[in-house]
Amino acid sequence: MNDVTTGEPLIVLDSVNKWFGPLHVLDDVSLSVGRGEVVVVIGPSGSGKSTLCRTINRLEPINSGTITFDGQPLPAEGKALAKLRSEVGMVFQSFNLFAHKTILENVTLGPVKVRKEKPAAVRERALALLDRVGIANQADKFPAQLSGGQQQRAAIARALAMQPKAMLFDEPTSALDPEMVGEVLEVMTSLASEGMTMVVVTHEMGFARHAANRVIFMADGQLVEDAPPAEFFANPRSARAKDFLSKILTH
Amino acid sequence: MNDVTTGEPLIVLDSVNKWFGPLHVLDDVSLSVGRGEVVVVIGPSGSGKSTLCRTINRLEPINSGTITFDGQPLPAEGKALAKLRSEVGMVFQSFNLFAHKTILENVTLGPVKVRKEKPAAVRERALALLDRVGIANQADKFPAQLSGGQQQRAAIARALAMQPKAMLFDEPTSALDPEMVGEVLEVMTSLASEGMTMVVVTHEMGFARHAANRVIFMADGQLVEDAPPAEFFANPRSARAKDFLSKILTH
Amino acid sequence: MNVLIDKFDVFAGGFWLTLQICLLAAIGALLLGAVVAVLRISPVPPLRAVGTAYVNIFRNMPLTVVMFFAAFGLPALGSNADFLRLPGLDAVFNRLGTDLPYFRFALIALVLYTAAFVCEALRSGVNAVPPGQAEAARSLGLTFSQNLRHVVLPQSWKASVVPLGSVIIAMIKNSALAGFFGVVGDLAQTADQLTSAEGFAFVPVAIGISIGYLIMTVPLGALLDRIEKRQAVAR
Amino acid sequence: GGDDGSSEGTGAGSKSFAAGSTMERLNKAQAIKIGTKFDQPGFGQKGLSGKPEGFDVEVAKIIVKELGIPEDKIEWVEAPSKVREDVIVNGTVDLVAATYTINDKRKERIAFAGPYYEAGQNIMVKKDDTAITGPDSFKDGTKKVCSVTGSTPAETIKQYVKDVATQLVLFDTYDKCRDALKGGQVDAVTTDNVILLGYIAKDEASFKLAGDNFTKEPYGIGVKKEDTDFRNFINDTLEKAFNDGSWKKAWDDTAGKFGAELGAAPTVNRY
Amino acid sequence: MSRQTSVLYDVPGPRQRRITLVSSVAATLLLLVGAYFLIYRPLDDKGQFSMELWGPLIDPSNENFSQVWDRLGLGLKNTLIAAVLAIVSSLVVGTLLAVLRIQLKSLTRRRFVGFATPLAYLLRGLSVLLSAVTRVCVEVFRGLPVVITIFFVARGFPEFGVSFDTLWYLVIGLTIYNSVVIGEILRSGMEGLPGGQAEAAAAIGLSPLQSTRMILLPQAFRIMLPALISQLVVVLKDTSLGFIISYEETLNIGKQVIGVLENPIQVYVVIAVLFIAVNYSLSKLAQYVQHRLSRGRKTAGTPAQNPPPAALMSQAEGAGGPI
Ligand SMILES: Nc1ncnc2c1ncn2[C@@H]1O[C@H](COP(=O)(O)OP(=O)(O)OP(=O)(O)O)[C@@H](O)[C@H]1O
Ligand SMILES: Nc1ncnc2c1ncn2[C@@H]1O[C@H](COP(=O)(O)OP(=O)(O)OP(=O)(O)O)[C@@H](O)[C@H]1O
Ligand SMILES: N[C@@H](CCC(=O)O)C(=O)O
Ligand SMILES: [Mg+2]
Ligand SMILES: [Mg+2]
Repeated sequence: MNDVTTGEPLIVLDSVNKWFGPLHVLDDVSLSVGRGEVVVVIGPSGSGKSTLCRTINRLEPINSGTITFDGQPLPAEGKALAKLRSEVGMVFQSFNLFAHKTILENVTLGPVKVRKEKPAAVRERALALLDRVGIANQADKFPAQLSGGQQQRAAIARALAMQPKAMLFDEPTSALDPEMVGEVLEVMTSLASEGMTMVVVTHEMGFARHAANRVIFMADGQLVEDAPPAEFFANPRSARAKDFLSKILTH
Repeated sequence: MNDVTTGEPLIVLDSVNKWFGPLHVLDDVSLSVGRGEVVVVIGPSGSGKSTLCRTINRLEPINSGTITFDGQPLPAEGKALAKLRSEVGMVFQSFNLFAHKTILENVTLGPVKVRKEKPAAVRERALALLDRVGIANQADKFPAQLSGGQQQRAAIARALAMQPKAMLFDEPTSALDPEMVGEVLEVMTSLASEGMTMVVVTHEMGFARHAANRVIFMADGQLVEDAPPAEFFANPRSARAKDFLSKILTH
Repeated sequence: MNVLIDKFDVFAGGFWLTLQICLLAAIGALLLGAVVAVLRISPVPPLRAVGTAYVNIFRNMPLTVVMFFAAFGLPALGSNADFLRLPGLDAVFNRLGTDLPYFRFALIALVLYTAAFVCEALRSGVNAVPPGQAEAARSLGLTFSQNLRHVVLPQSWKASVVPLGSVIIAMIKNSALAGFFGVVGDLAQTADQLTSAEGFAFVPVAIGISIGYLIMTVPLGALLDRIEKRQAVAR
Repeated sequence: GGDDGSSEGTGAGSKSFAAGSTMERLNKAQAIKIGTKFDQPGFGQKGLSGKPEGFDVEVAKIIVKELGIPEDKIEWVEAPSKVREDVIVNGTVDLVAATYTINDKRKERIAFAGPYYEAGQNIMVKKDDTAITGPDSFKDGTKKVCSVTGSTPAETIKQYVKDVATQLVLFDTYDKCRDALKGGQVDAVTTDNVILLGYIAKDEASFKLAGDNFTKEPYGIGVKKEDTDFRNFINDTLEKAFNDGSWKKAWDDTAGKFGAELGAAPTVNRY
Repeated sequence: MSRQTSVLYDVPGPRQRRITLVSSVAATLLLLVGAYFLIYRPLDDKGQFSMELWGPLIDPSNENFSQVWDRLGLGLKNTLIAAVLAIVSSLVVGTLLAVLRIQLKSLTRRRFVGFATPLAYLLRGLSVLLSAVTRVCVEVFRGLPVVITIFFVARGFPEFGVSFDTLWYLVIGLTIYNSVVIGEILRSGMEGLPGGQAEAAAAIGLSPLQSTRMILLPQAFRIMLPALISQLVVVLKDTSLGFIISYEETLNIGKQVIGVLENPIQVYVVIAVLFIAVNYSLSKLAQYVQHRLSRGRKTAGTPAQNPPPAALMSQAEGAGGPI
């Protein structure tokens, strides 16, 4: 568990509401994530975890409430929004590597095209990042040629290449064969210990226990519990959290 | 763990070989499964687990070797093959419920059309089975309206409706959300304890530990280990099994 | 713009004739296409070969060539396509006020050509049924024909509707060629007649004819879009 | 054909024409586009050589030679009956020589030089047909007749048939009509006698004419309506050809072989 | 094929193989007898197999052979020229159209915050209008028969004082129709890509246009390559409509040859064979490309294996499409 730097929080959600048609997916959610904090979001399927995660870089617009990132309200569109997104790294369940580009191109695309950095310098950094996530030797392959675990690590490197202020993870390991879950969690744990601000939706309770500062439990669009992991796992307050934990931890 | 009835084994594979083109997917596999025995098959992706499972009701024909079921070699075709299959229940990773039929119709189709049983009697039994797997109240819905866990339980009921002598499960829980894994494993565990002969491909080590009589570890089409679960998990003999277990059990 | 009003009956007549051609050709193509599809998935290799050859021949040949064969090849062989003068059909041909064979020739060409695409649409429906469905049926012990009847066909039919619809839309558009092969009075020939022979202004005629075709194709296309969207959601 | 094509008298500036005239423009450009039929034996048919052959083609060549343009610089454009006015008006071609009957309706859009030949509408039937003897045979409403969209015979025959919808079949070219007659889809083809004679000559075993000509179809050269200079030039050229024998030679080499009469040279109609 | 069969049928056992063999022999006999009585005999009775009719087409020593094939060669050349021009221009216009429609879709959702209010309204109105106009154009040109489009182009352009060679009328007519179809193929290709691709692009800060250009379009091209090749088949077939405006493509020249040699059946057979040979090879190429894509070397496995339904449909429409 890493130390949380104090000061004003990096991400603040205030009374956020979101509907998909008649479905109330985020129901008055308020949450603040400090700099360097690692927050794990858990909850049953359909409870709104992904949606919560995606509102933070405005991949999903919200219906009411406010979200501020680094002191600024989220811009609605255009250049400002693109800039915000470039400061928030996102890792998806299904990796979403650009299928027609090599791993290295995937990692360098953002810095070169969005930040207009020099290709040569970016290349250096990208290779260093790929090395860090353990797939430097795969740099010139295409995503389809890699295993799931390797792809997900490449996706993390792609996000890191933008030198983001925070990282969002939406079930990063649940599309992986079980043998590959470990390697991805390892990279995430090391990121956490280096002080990256992270919001992680996951079912990996081991990761939540060891790497998170806080665990958030969601159900039916509501933020039901928010507690340090030790407390949460030892003694969930709500019946729903108890029920969910019993289902997920028994087998 | 249930008692294994003695006597001649129900399923016997003898030096089975299978190629997909140049790929040797089953490499001289011999295996016998006694009546009432529960055998769990594990192994890395692509090792041939599904193929093994599917050869037993001849969804995949084999290139050499013999397979006998209940003392008879597997018939090659026609009515005899259909009859054999009706005696071996199969549960797929992706449920494969008939999308255009209700849950109840899914369960009654086999007995009525294959066994020519009376619809009314079959309906009774089907409802009882659905009750047993805990989804009696979903009988008139279509598969798409059910959660994954419910669909898989319906698929188990469909297979049981044929009153099979053995059941094959090919990763029955790996397409499920984590909260739903438990409910399916529960049904399988109760089946096992009632003395059903089962071959189960799964990554759920908990199930293997508690419900299996034997664990079989496959790699590259070969049957590498075959041991009681306690022994296998405590002390895997081969390096590959050790490696696989270390990856899958750490996180 | 006066043409549109003065010659409204001509446009309407053209529309009506085109519609009749399309209806008859659609029925014929669906029937023949189904037969070819059965051949194509039959387990007997020579029948499958015939089905495959049929599809490859007619799919890769311009409809124009098929039309030439029908309208100028058949007569060269001494046929007036009189075999199409079936009791019910004959009434339709005569009601159109013409017993010239070109209507029948155009029909034959459209049916032969479209059937190849109908076959492929039906087959794509069968292919769209997830293999797991047929496997599940077989592992319950259903025989081939039970599998087909209770599991595969009911689902493939749904998957075929949209591609079949596209084929029919294409056929409606293809029917325009009939007007250049002796069928007098359909929309396409009306366009030619009014502009070339009777010298009416081009733009209003073009608008009138376009509306005639769009009335048939656009709503059908919109309907298909809706069905497709609904199916995509249901999945 | 005209084997004396590119001999003396051709080449840019080999002849002098009034400045600004069509003749001068064409001569300068050393290129000309001519609309003709590609499917009418004896008048304009594109054969295996890829070059059209026939009386219209030869007459056009005489005019082109007079313009000082070599024969191989001619671009032949297919001009089916219905598009002839259009291609002239639009400037797709410089002139049309395509069994083109001079009449007043057409003169509203274009102008005609000539005539250079006078044909007459007739009817072609199967060799063994005795029922059709002339246009009046269509009056009882049973016989079907084929012609071409945008031609004068198609209009004329409408006065003789009982029901246009069931009796008259229109194609874009006459060869389709001929095929339809041969196949028995229609009972007759009607158009100018000389066109029909061309088909009959190629297949005497199958076809014959039924009766006599029942109209007069004077053939002209179509040019732009306002281009009086060019029209006069063509009229001069035609008259010269009538006199120097090249007109007769053109006929004898082509349609003359099919048994039609050339007759005396017509008088060109200057208006 | 083998995969498809395996879905419906079990791998046959010995008895099934015997049954198949017997019925194959029976079917073959039946087919041969049928072909003899229904096809060969009637044709032979009409003398359709005589060398007089076939010679100019298949006998190199025939006096007309070389001339006939010179002509047909020219026709083929013209067919190919028209097809290539039409496909290239359709690709260009179609790509622009697809990008335009995708961009307009995201533009119409923008509220133009940060612009002066009247300007913001103007921009929104403009993008809505533009997207409606493109939509209508697409529906109209997709809903009209190509024959009619070609006919209208050849008649309409000169009416307004614009006149070209017939080749260009044909090319323009074909382009109008096919660019719309190709545009829709590419658009549905882009929309059918896993949503994650566009989201990942947005998440690293690419603008919608950058995302379309660098991420979506290249992948849509690759995934839709088979559909695009099928569209090439459609275009090739459609060039035969050139005959209605007197363009000298293969079929039209065939007609001229028939005018001299009077052997329609034979000439049409030869032309049909030519078209089938070329188009069949193209279809095979499309299948091969499809196969390679679905084995997923350089492309996202998922979309290539399961082309989006919309893509399949436009493929069906394309191939079944106007002639
Ligand atoms: N684009 C959308 N349109 C309509 N409904 C949606 C959309 N995305 C999500 N939903 C619905 O919103 C609810 C919350 O979805 P969300 O994906 O956030 O859940 P989740 O907690 O991430 O679930 P899971 O664990 O299955 O990923 C679900 O009921 C889902 O069906
Ligand atoms: N129909 C097929 N045609 C060709 N190759 C196949 C086919 N089915 C399976 N294979 C190949 O055979 C090998 C074994 O496949 P199988 O599905 O039995 O593995 P598995 O152990 O079940 O893997 P997983 O855990 O991923 O399900 C794999 O390499 C696979 O790619
Ligand atoms: N001479 C008639 C008929 C010949 C033709 O159609 O070319 C005409 O000019 O209309
Ligand atoms: Mg989610
Ligand atoms: Mg498997």
